[in-house]
Amino acid sequence: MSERRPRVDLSSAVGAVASGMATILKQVFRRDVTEPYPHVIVPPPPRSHIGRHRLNRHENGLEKCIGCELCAFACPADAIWVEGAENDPEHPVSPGERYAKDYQINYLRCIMCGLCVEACPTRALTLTSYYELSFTSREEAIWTKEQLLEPPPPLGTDPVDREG
Amino acid sequence: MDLLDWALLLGRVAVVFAGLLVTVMLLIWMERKVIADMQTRMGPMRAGPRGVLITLADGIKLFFKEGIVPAEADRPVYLIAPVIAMLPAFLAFAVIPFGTSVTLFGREVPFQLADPSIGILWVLAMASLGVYGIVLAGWSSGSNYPLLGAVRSSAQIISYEIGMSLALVAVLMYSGSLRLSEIVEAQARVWNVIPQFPAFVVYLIAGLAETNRPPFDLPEAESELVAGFHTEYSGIRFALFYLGEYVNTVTVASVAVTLFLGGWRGPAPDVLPWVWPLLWFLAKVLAVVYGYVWVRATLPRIRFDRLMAFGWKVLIPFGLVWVLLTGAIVVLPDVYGRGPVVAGAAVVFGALVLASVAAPLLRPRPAAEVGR
Amino acid sequence: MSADQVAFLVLAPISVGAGIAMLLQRNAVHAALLLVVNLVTVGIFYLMLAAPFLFAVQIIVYAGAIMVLFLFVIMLLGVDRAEPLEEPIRFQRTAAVLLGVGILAELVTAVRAGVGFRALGPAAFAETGADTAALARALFRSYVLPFEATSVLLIVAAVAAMVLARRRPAPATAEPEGVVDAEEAAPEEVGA
Amino acid sequence: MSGRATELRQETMIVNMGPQHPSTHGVLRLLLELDGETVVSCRPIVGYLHTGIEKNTEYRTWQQGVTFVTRADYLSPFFNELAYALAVERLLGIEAPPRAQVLRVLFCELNRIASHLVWLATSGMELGAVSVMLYGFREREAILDIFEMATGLRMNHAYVRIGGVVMDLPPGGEERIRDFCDMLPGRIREYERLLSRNPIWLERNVGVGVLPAEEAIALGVTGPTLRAAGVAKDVRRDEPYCGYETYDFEVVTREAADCYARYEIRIEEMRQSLRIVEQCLERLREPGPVMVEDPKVAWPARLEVGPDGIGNSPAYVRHIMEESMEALIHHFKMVTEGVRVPAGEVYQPVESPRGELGMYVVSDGEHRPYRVRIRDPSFVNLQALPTMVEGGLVADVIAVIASVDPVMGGVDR
Repeated sequence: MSERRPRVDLSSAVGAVASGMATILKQVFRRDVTEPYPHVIVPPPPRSHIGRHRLNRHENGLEKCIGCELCAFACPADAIWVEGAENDPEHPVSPGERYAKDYQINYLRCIMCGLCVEACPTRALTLTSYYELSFTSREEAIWTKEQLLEPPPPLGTDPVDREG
Repeated sequence: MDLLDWALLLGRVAVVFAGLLVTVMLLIWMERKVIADMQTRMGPMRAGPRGVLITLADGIKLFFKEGIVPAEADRPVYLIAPVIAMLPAFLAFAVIPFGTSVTLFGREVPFQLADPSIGILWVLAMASLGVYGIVLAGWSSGSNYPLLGAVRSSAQIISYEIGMSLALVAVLMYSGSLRLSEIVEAQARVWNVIPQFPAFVVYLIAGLAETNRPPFDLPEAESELVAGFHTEYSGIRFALFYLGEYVNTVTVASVAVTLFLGGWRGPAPDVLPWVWPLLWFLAKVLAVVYGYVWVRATLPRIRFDRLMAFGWKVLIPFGLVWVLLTGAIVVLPDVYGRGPVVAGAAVVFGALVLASVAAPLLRPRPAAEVGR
Repeated sequence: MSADQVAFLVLAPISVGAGIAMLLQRNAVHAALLLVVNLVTVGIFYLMLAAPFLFAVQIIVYAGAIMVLFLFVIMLLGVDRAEPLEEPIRFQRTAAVLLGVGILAELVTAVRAGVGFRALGPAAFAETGADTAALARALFRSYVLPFEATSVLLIVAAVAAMVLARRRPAPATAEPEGVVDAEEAAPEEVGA
Repeated sequence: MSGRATELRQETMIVNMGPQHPSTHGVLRLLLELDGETVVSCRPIVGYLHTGIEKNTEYRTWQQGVTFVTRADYLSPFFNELAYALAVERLLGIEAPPRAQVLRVLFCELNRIASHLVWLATSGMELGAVSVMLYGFREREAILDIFEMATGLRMNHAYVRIGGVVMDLPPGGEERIRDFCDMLPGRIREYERLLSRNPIWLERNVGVGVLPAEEAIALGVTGPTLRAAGVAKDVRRDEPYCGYETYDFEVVTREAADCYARYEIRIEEMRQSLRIVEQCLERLREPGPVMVEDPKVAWPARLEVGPDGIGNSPAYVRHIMEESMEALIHHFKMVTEGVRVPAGEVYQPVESPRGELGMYVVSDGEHRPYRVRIRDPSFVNLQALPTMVEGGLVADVIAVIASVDPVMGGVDR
């Protein structure tokens, strides 16, 4: 191992430390980058899909999901469970023949990659940036169809996550 | 000494103890705020207004945490080590004059717990005992990282104590007293920092090392030794180390203020004459600590072998030379009179300047330097 | 009973106890710690005898520096293990007993006779608080030659210790790991 | 007597640095044999972050593979995606449209800056310069914001797909990147003022962890660690991809082969990356598709942001559901089966921030990869760790790990 020792002479060392300290002091006058999270919530950019999914409805209240299971196929993490069924013509859940009888997303598996929404042929499934997801048990991490049909509340209002 | 004297003494001890605790609390908050400021962050914000109670919250949390004793630990030593680390830190503060005096119940109560003739030696003695806490904590944990931390720490503290003592010796020679109150008196006209600037610098650097503060925080060195000597500590015992460390910081800064920055002296209006010195003292201590935090924010951690080399090969020789010079400055005018000494000093100084200018010119240019 | 007496009555048993316990202690680190306790209590006795400078020196030098180095060595070399029981020097125990008795006798005689000791008492210093100055005057004026001789002796000893303990610089063909091999280190330089 | 003394001399201490340790970049475990503070031997032990990424890709379609490989070296996700996508494209015999190529280069170079900023931050932290850590992460945050704006995610974007990229830049994206390009050079100068001449930084880095060129080549080391030894090896220059041969940049080298040289190289590489980013922005003035047209290869998705979040655009939904039965069939086929890749094998390297990141992809002509092997530079560079640290001090181990900048996600895959 070749010995290469830095040559540090006093004046340049003192100069370097002084300029370093001046640089540090300059930062004092710079704007703080901290986001005081639960008090001030910086909205994520529009494309952001760092949060939970959402199942959508048509304007007439029918569900957009047709139970095709493409999202489950696309999911690389096997996080989605869809069980399709025939619509009852009298009380259709969705327009068309089929609907999702059961729809679950396991947020312990989900990796937020977004392939599911890219696969969805009806824009029934969309990804939101509602990132305040917290669970205390495995059961809670599996979201059911009813939960996913609820639009997410504004950020910072979930009582569980109040204090971040 | 009658009963009232005893009561006043006890009262002073209690007040100083509590005051020290509160100061430490504020100091930790201040350090976190200042360094956050320098890193464009906010720092603690939740506990109390702008997070001022964060230390209290941390303290309460640590108090209720489980204290774990490792199976490999040397139990009695392990348990007593934090106390040993903390006690000398508090004791050292006893001789610091942090104000003038106030008259209570017809007696004059000085703002200083004790003013022994050995003064500053007491501080050194306590500082040298403080290392036991660290060494024993590291050894008794029965684990490798703490042991390395303890070894580093004992070597570091012993080495830098010498540099620190040399800086102090220079001041003592200059002031002609060990008694801290007299040293403060002697700075009525000029603060020692001006005639004794080199000693001040040596003291500040050695002080950083003595208190294990960055860039000399090698006994802890979280990126190398995890947390060094207190890796295995938790709960209230960890809090004691933390407390001791910060009390040490206060003490080191207080000594710097007392010896170099004129102590509690400062311009004061006539209202409440005993309050102003206190405030001045506090302000100066905080200024020194601000400097320490600033250094912490700037400098990387030095490597251990370089730290020792710096202590032994730079700080101590420099301190020795400075002690010699101070001795000459103090004694020579008495012996030979003022004039010849000043003239001689001027000649030596001129020769030194000439030599330092000439030396680089005479030396052959070194080949490709590293780290341009 | 004055405060000093109370303090003495409390501290003296601790001091003696720590000393005895140190001798009986098998764990080297515990023994060193007990010695520290002993040194500190002795230091406090100095303080009570109005010799604060001696106190400071006792704490700084003995408790602060020397004992830390002791601990340092114990920790670094891991000497806190059982030592071999055979005695390297023959008749060690007999010699130790004889020497011990001799020193005890000497001490007793000396104290009884009070040879060369002049009892100044605390009062002589307490008035002026000038014990430091008196000590300095004694060391640097009256006895400056012995003082300097001692310091030269200490420096020689320190340098000699360093030379003896120094590792021989690794030979040019050092193995890649950079470890000094056991065989390469000559036995005599390992320090006795 | 001498017997006991030599016994003392030989006594070494075994220290496990990691897997739980503040400065091992995650879960690297180093078995250090110490003589005092001198490292006698060092054995890196890996595998604590094994995630089965390579194996998993064998059970997913080719397109799904992107979401796995992006997680290998999580500090340079775009590079993983790019290497994988390029490899599959080579097997398919296609090439992404020009605009997609430019976007790939743009994001890779931004990613390189982000990764080097993390390196700067962590090595600053590990050597005790805490402020540098926060400054590094602060500037990286700006890059992550750009990523989030463009891809919707801050890490593991799954943005580079086989045949192109999934989305074009959003409106206003270019200005945002341009702002960043204006901001960063000043910040880099600040880092240099803090570190480059700082005596302690020099002491910690100069002459530490020397790895001469022959040893580096013998151990397969690539990236800044190799270039620090004076070897101007850079995949972007040697085997250009995505049109790197048309960009103007320099391959930075240093001769000293120590930690300080690596520091200088990474700082300079950030500047070079900025140069490339600026050239990309120029080229982005020209509009164009970002995904190949061929419906048998292209991933069928046209994303659009609505009040309900992000999903397929209503126009696309109308197209496949109401207008074109063929499009719907392609959509279903692509999602369920994916693309069928002709049998063959290919090795595709890219220059990741840590060195040569290669994807060795084997296809047996099916809808899934037969094997995807990631040649991760962190893993290979770690081999050189013992050579660099043995004989040094414990503190040097930290400096060396920081200067090699391994990412355990990439090492263990």
